Amino acid sequence: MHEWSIADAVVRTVEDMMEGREGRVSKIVLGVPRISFLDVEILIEAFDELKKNTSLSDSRLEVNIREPSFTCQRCGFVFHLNDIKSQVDDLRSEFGEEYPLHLIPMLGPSFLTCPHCGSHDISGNDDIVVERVEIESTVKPS
Amino acid sequence: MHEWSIADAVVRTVEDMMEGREGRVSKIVLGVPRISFLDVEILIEAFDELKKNTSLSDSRLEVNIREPSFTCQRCGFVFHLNDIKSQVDDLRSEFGEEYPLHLIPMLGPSFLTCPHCGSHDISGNDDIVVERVEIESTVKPS
Amino acid sequence: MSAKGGVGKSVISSLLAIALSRDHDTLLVDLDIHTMALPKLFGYDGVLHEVSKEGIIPFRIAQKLKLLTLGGVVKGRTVILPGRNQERVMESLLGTGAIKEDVIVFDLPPGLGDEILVLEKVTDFLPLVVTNPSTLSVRVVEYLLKYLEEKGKNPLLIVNMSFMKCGSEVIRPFGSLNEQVSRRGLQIVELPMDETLNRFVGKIQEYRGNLLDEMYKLSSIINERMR
Amino acid sequence: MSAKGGVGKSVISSLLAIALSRDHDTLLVDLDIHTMALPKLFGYDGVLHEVSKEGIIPFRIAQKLKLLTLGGVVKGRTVILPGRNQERVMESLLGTGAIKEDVIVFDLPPGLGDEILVLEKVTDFLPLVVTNPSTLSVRVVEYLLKYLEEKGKNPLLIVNMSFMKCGSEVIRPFGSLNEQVSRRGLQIVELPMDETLNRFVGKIQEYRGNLLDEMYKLSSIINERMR
Ligand SMILES: Nc1ncnc2c1ncn2[C@@H]1O[C@H](COP(=O)(O)OP(=O)(O)O)[C@@H](O)[C@H]1O
Ligand SMILES: Nc1ncnc2c1ncn2[C@@H]1O[C@H](COP(=O)(O)OP(=O)(O)O)[C@@H](O)[C@H]1O
Ligand SMILES: [Mg+2]
Ligand SMILES: [Mg+2]
Ligand SMILES: [Mg+2]
Ligand SMILES: [Mg+2]
Ligand code: NI
Ligand code: NI
Ligand SMILES: [Zn+2]
Ligand SMILES: [Zn+2]
Repeated sequence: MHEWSIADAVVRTVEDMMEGREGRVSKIVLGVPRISFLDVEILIEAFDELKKNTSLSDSRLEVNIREPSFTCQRCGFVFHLNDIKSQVDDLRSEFGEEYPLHLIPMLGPSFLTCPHCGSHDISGNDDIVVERVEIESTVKPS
Repeated sequence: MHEWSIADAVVRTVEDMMEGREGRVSKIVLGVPRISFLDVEILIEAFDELKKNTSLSDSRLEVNIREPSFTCQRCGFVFHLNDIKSQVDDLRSEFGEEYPLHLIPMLGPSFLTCPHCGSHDISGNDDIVVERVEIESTVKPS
Repeated sequence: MSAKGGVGKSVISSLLAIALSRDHDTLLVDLDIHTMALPKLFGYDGVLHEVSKEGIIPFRIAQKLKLLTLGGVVKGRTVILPGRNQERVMESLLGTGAIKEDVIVFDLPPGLGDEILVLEKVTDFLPLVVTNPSTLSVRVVEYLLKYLEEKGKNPLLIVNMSFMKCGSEVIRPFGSLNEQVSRRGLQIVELPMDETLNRFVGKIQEYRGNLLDEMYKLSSIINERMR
Repeated sequence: MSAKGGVGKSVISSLLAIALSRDHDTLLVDLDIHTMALPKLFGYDGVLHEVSKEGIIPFRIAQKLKLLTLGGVVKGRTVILPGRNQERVMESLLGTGAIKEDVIVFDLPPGLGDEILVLEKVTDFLPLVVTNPSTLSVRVVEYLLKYLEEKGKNPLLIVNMSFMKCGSEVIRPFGSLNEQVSRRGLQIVELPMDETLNRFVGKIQEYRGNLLDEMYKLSSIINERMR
């Protein structure tokens, strides 16, 4: 649901970045961790609506769903989303669509534990980040 | 001065890592941030003394002095040790040899500020870490 | 804010936000992601924020008073979190929250960690430093005052739990503020200890005791300063 | 430990370490890297640890009592530190410290951050959870109790600042402990409020008041538990 607010944040962030710079943005790549279960279609639809009448009106949003591997900082065990599927499923059925890791993916360690030793001290659950901004020079070849 | 305690920690850490594993350690590479001003010679001397009568007795310590670049998380400015030389010099003359970043390099952000915006929110001052352990298989080619 | 815990940051930011909301649209933001005292004080423990297109919708406590807290994202769950994630969790809460108010009151955790760095990143602010008069708390808070001075900030110092009535006498259970601090030239506000406060945990918006009167005075000082 | 600040973690760990050091070589470790209350309590504020071949040498407070603190590394400097660095700073302090004692008492900061994760990594431990009786503090501390239960730990609950004398009456300035906690089946120790404590900030090793007597009792309980 809050995909619209994310798209809004992307527009504002990239507009800020471009302030005082030459060129037009042609593409923005947004990295999104799989565990957030964000809806890519809504993200793009929202972006295409919100970019109107901004300097990003000609740009395209690409969403890159990332599958990070997790590392337990206590025992060193490396694991993937698959290995903690039941933990994630329980959480989603408890909280519903707007579950904590959907709203704030970096909360991962509070809700997930290492499948090997049970520690909460796990890293690798990535954040939502603008990974790349492609800029087209406005200078025409003469 | 406390290089001996670091060498001791390296010996214990690598011995723990090797527990139950095959092979003999031939080389250990220790990454040390330049800003800690650790004495490489003493580190190696201490290691060569402390390795005696352990399973690491045939191994060699190599120290890799790293020159990390720092990034300000507030303004994005990227800088190097040279750009904050006067801050580091002041600190060393205030505290002497055992200055805080010598004992605990990860304290960097408490004592250093971004040369551009003055924020303490800087990252990149690396830690002391075992970067690599080279193992020689004990299985002889027949 | 305060480097020291348990000095009354959460209680005071709550009462202050209530006082400010008489005249301004006020948002109270809970940046103490481990403790989350604010939803407990206002009776929103275990309640989830609604989420809309605009993001996370703060709780509406009163006509002009809203509350945004991580408690509204995690329900009553324990938030145990490595330090490396704390900064981004706070930033995400602020970034995902639907914020439109004129005045924002931030309740910070104790310590000198990400919360201050995050605040510096997102906004200019007027620091209200809270302590009790005990020698130990004051010493700890002096670090923070020094840091704020270096940053060119001019904080208000709130000395909470300064005194209370014991029969007809006034006693000072945490001792008296030492002179070193008084000499710093800060604007200082002393607040009394009020034993009735404990009864309002869960419904602090209904509190009408004398701490609230003090908060109306404090809000005029703040209005002056913010001008 | 306690998720709540200002409940007396530092004072109690200091007095407890003093009591334990009658019979055991005891090391008190300050893991509250922002506040560093312990050197302030013992009068070592601004003093630097000596460093030898063995690493950082803890302060020798008494025959069998030593203190290791980040304060002894940074002198009186403000430690403002991003969360991402906190875990490794604590680990470095423990790793570089020359530690040989039989009993170690850890003083933790409030919150539920790295300090607990670091402790879990380096050692098995008996958790002493400190709170005051106020409804708010107890609610906050319940999170921590829940977490420790999940980890299979059986903490001791210390209810500090429970009561004090006002003339001939006994008053409870933070109210009474609610029943929900008493029902948890934990071993609970109630401690009084002592206004004389404030005079011993900087020389707490000289304190002889009734909190210390309580600490000798507490150390027998702990000795039992650690067996
Ligand atoms: N002026 C006061 N009089 C009485 N009790 C108070 C007062 N201020 C705070 N308290 C109580 O002290 C405890 C700590 O307050 P809190 O606001 O949670 O501190 P902090 O946010 O600094 O940790 C709470 O139990 C609170 O009810
Ligand atoms: N039993 C007590 N009686 C009187 N004052 C106390 C008592 N316990 C703690 N204090 C005071 O309360 C304040 C907070 O104690 P402290 O040990 O620093 O708490 P924490 O470490 O939990 O933040 C200090 O000023 C301390 O002197
Ligand atoms: Mg609080
Ligand atoms: Mg923090
Ligand atoms: Mg403390
Ligand atoms: Mg922390
Ligand atoms: Ni949503
Ligand atoms: Ni040294
Ligand atoms: Zn693990
Ligand atoms: Zn900067």
